[in-house]
Amino acid sequence: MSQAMAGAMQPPFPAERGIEVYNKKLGMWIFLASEVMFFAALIGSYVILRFGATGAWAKPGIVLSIQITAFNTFLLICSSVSMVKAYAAIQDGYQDKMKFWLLMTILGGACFVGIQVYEYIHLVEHGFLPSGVREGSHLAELVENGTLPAATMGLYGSTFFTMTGFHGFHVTCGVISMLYLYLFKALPGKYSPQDFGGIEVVGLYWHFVDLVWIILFTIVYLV
Amino acid sequence: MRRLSSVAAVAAGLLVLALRPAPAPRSTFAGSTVTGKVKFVGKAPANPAIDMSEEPKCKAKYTTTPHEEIVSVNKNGTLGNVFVYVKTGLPADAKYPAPATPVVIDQNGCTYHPRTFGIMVGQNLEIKNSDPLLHNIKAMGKKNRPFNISQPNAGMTTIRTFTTAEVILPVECNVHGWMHAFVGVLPHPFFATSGADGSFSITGLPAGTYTLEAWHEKYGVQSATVTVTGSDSKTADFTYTAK
Amino acid sequence: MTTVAATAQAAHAHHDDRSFIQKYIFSTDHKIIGIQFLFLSLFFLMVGGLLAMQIRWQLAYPGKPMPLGNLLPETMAPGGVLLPEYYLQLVTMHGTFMVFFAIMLLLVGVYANFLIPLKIGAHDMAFPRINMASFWSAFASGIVMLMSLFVPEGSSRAGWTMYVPLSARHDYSGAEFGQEMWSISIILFGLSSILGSLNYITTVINNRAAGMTWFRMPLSVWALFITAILGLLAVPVLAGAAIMLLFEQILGTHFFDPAYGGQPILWQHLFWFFGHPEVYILILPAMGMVSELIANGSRKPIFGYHSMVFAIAGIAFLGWIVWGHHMFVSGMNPTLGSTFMVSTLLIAVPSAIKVFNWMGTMWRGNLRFHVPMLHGVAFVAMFTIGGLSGIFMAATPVDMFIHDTYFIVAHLHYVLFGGSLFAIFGGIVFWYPKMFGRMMNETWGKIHFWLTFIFYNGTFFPMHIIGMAGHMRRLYDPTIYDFLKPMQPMNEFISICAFLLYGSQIIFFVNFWWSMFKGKKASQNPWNDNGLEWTTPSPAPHGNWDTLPTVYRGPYEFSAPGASEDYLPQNRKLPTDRDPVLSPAAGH
Amino acid sequence: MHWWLPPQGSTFAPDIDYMFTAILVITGITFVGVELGLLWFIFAYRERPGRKAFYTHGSTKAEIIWTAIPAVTMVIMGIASNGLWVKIKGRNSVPANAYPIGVHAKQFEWWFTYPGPDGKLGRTSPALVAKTTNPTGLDPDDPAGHDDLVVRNQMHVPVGRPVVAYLTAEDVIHSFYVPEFRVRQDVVPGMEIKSWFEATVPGTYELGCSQLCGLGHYKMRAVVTVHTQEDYDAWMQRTAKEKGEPTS
Repeated sequence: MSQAMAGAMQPPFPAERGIEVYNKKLGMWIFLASEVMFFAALIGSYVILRFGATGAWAKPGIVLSIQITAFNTFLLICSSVSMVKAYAAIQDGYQDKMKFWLLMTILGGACFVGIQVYEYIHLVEHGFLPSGVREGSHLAELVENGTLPAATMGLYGSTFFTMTGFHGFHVTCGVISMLYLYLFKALPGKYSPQDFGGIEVVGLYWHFVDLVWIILFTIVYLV
Repeated sequence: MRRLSSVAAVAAGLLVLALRPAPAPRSTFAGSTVTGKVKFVGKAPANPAIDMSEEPKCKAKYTTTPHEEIVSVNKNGTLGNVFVYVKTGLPADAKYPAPATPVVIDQNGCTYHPRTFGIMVGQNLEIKNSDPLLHNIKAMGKKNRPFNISQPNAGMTTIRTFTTAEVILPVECNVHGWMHAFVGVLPHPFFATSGADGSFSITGLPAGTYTLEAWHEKYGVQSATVTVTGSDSKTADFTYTAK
Repeated sequence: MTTVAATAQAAHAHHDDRSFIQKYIFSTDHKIIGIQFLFLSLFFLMVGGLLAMQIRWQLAYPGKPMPLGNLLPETMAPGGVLLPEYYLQLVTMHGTFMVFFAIMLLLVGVYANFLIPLKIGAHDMAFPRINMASFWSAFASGIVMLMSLFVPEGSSRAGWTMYVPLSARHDYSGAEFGQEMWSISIILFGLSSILGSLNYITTVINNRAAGMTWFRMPLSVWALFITAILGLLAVPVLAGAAIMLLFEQILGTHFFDPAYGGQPILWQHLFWFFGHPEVYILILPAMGMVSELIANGSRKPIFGYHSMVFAIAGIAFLGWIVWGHHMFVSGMNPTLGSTFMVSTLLIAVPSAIKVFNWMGTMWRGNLRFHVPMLHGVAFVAMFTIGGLSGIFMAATPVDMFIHDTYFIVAHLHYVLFGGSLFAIFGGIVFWYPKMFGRMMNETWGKIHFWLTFIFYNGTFFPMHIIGMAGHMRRLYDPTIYDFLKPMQPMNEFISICAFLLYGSQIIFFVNFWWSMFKGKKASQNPWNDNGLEWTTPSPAPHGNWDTLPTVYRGPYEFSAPGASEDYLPQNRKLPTDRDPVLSPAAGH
Repeated sequence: MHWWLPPQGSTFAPDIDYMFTAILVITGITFVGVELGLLWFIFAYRERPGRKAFYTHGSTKAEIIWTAIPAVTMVIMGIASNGLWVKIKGRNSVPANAYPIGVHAKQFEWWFTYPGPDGKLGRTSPALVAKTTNPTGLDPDDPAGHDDLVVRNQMHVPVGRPVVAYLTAEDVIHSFYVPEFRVRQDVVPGMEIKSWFEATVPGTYELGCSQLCGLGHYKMRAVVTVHTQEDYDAWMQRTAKEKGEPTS
């Protein structure tokens, strides 16, 4: 899309009156309300399926590696903190500090996605699939000897990959938007203590994604 | 996943075939004939009776209670509806054109005619409905794309073809749970089904050693090996025993 | 479209240096996006109707070759005889097109886009580019859905409610690509709907003109605002469910597969948790629009404006706790059935308030029967039938008998066609001058209205009767059942009315296109209405106003004592009016 | 042509019809009132030269009236319906002496299992389902099932005795619907749902699937025959003999 066109797409008129929250931030809050419903549908289904299932659920720590994901959770929480740092920095007018913390956030998010991809590859190798356990795999042996419950492994795979996969997708979207902000807004110095809407709005999104992960980590990995 | 693994299996199969030594050019002569009988030993089990009382238009086509012909033992002690085909031994690079005449499967009196049959890859399968009521035709191919179509009126015909060799591809009607047919889809014309006298005959075989396989829906598979010169006639019999 | 918009641009001298593509294709102007949605949704309305005609042919003359049926491919109708699998595709796609791509886009896509900024006095939506993205994802979604009819095995055939396991397993349904495309299309549609909703909500909250307080907002804006909230919160649930369905289809997950502990009823809960708010998404904007049409036609303020607002909010709130009434006989815990019955019956209360308030608005009015008013009154009359027939189904024991029969088909068409679609037709005629700068032909509009009204009732009222006789839905050939054979003359009557009903829409179609080029030039305020959209030229220019209007009163001050005319625009300053005190500008 | 509800064939048909009629009267009065009101307004307040609309923003009193009346009516209707609902579908509504019949739905057939002389249905399991030979998946290890009769598309019930249908589905969701009995219950795979009724008039009726279940949905029809107890026993004897099952 050409520069001229992008310019033409900006609302060409001064904004109007309303409540004390500017449009983009209000829009993000509203969008997050929608996201809450989306994750509520996925997590709600998980809860219904897990507790409505006849038969036990796989004990935590057998299929999934808690250590590595705990580290990943720590990483994501850190990136939330660094986002706050970036926000505070630009609020006080420190451009360089803002750029640094924003970059840290991007790195944290990217590492999270990377580790998740690594985790997925590892799981698939061990025979854990969205459709359950692959025949003849390591996990199939565990099902065979009773370490893992045969009846619910299909649901376990379905819910695990759907929930964590969509969360990973959200993190990826967040990383891409932050990268956009970093390259096209932060580096050219377009933010100032008067105008840092992008940081604040994407920050909101980032904290939301982080919050969702804490819930997911608890109910999928720990319980 | 399942689709993927079947693709992998087919690919592996093709690779194996490709690595074989190239056979001698095939003669264009009539070729050898393999005939045989499928014998049946033991007491024939009773076939389940079909309760067609809720399908009066089909029931009217029968004078006695119809049975599902799972095991059709002939009077001469042979077994019908056994699908016999050349499993291995044909040259890997040989191409056999599909005949222009279609194979017809007729739905008449709420049963499939024929019940077990072979068809070539690419050959037309003409599905005919002779009953004035709904039949659906569900072909549950694993290597072929499955289809599930329906024919609500008498006289309807539908043409379908299969793209990949598959023995056996089951066909069923879900409106009438007793209706089953079994299709052997092959890339070559060397197959036959044992008939009312239990015999079969495979013609036009080029010289070579072949593994024949016989398939029956209840009693499973048996194999036999024959070597032909390309112009002779050989016999290969199979014997199934009641279980 | 291009010529129309060209006329639109010629009509005023607003400075505009956007290129053609920016102006009319990848436009960020809410009015152009609204008109794009209009064309898209009218197209789907036409297609959906065409599918319905084929359904009606089969039901009236089961197994007989359909006229022009030979044009259809062998896999759909060999020799013109519709096949059961094609019939089920028709049923599924008719529902899907009409609910998602016709009515929902017409109400939420067209009217929310076109009206919200014009009615609240804003230059444009809060996020014009997101608005554009919303249209194009709806467009993509519609194309995917339409294309699914032409892939091998045809489109989805599990009914628009897509009950699992039928929809999840292609060995059960007989369609693979079509089912997957349905899921993909609905996910895209969900994205479009969420983007649209967040835009409408932000715009209404933040971009109102000075003096446009909450309770000076027109009821159509109220309805669209509350609808947007419903859409924002309900559609992501559908998107989540559609994602699960898609994974079930392509990845082999087991959410709904009982063999692995999955629950088929879970889909129904998710679908109807979305689906019932969706029902109100499909009617609330129509109610809002009808309020405008009736107040205008009656030349009287809306009777009980505040209770109208609270009724909309009440319906929207109750809409969240009634989804189970679609599932009384689904095998759900019967105790839940009792709860859902009570909440469902309570919806009758706000609905009744609305009907009586519309009647109150007409009471002692000065009724002007222009085409929009005719449609408005027809809405009230027909919605009453649709609402009342809903009570039968709310009562659980009665629902047990008439569930999944033609009674429910009659009910939902009385609400969606008799309700929403009449409002939509009225709305199109009413706001047509603001969209295209010309009036639609009045005489042909009236002829279209009366023919539609008569054949519509001829089509859908008898469905109550065959429903009472136990005629099930989605039957390819009802004559299989002895108890339905006597109903066949009625089925034939319904079908003939349906064909005439569809034929009558040609009048609207011709009128719509003819008026666009040859219609009477519209003045700025052809209906003598009070809303802010009538204070800008017809068609409204890019940016709507150079200087935004200031609002001094509510939108329904018709026949006010002291006013020179029988209407009093919201922005007209009378000597007694004081300027609104503005807080410091907040939004940016 | 048939202009009213189907004939009543079960004990709760009269109750449901009464409920239906009551709602029809209430909604009918509302309907006639609203539509006549509209017509009257359309005529009486049509635009005429010199006429001016009456300027009013509403009347709280009137609005309270037309809020309260529907609210009260709806609450009463809810209470009345709920009693009947609990009687038909409530958790513990199945009478203790109900005669069990297994109803197994599959694309696109109904299979009915009759308990035989012991009055007990055998255990079934989806894993044991075999087309033609064991369509309902009866467990051969359960002695209660040895005398069970499995019949396709024919439901036979005795008159004047509560019958409880144990509904199971093999593949997709179906729905058990006999219009004359006013009974409908979805049949969901993975669940066993109990639904009871008591037929009151001997005769033959039709059972249809009323939940879209695939290509042959419309053809998924069974015949319900309501017998007197003697006829029923005779039918049972006859069928058992045909099927080669032990009889009492």
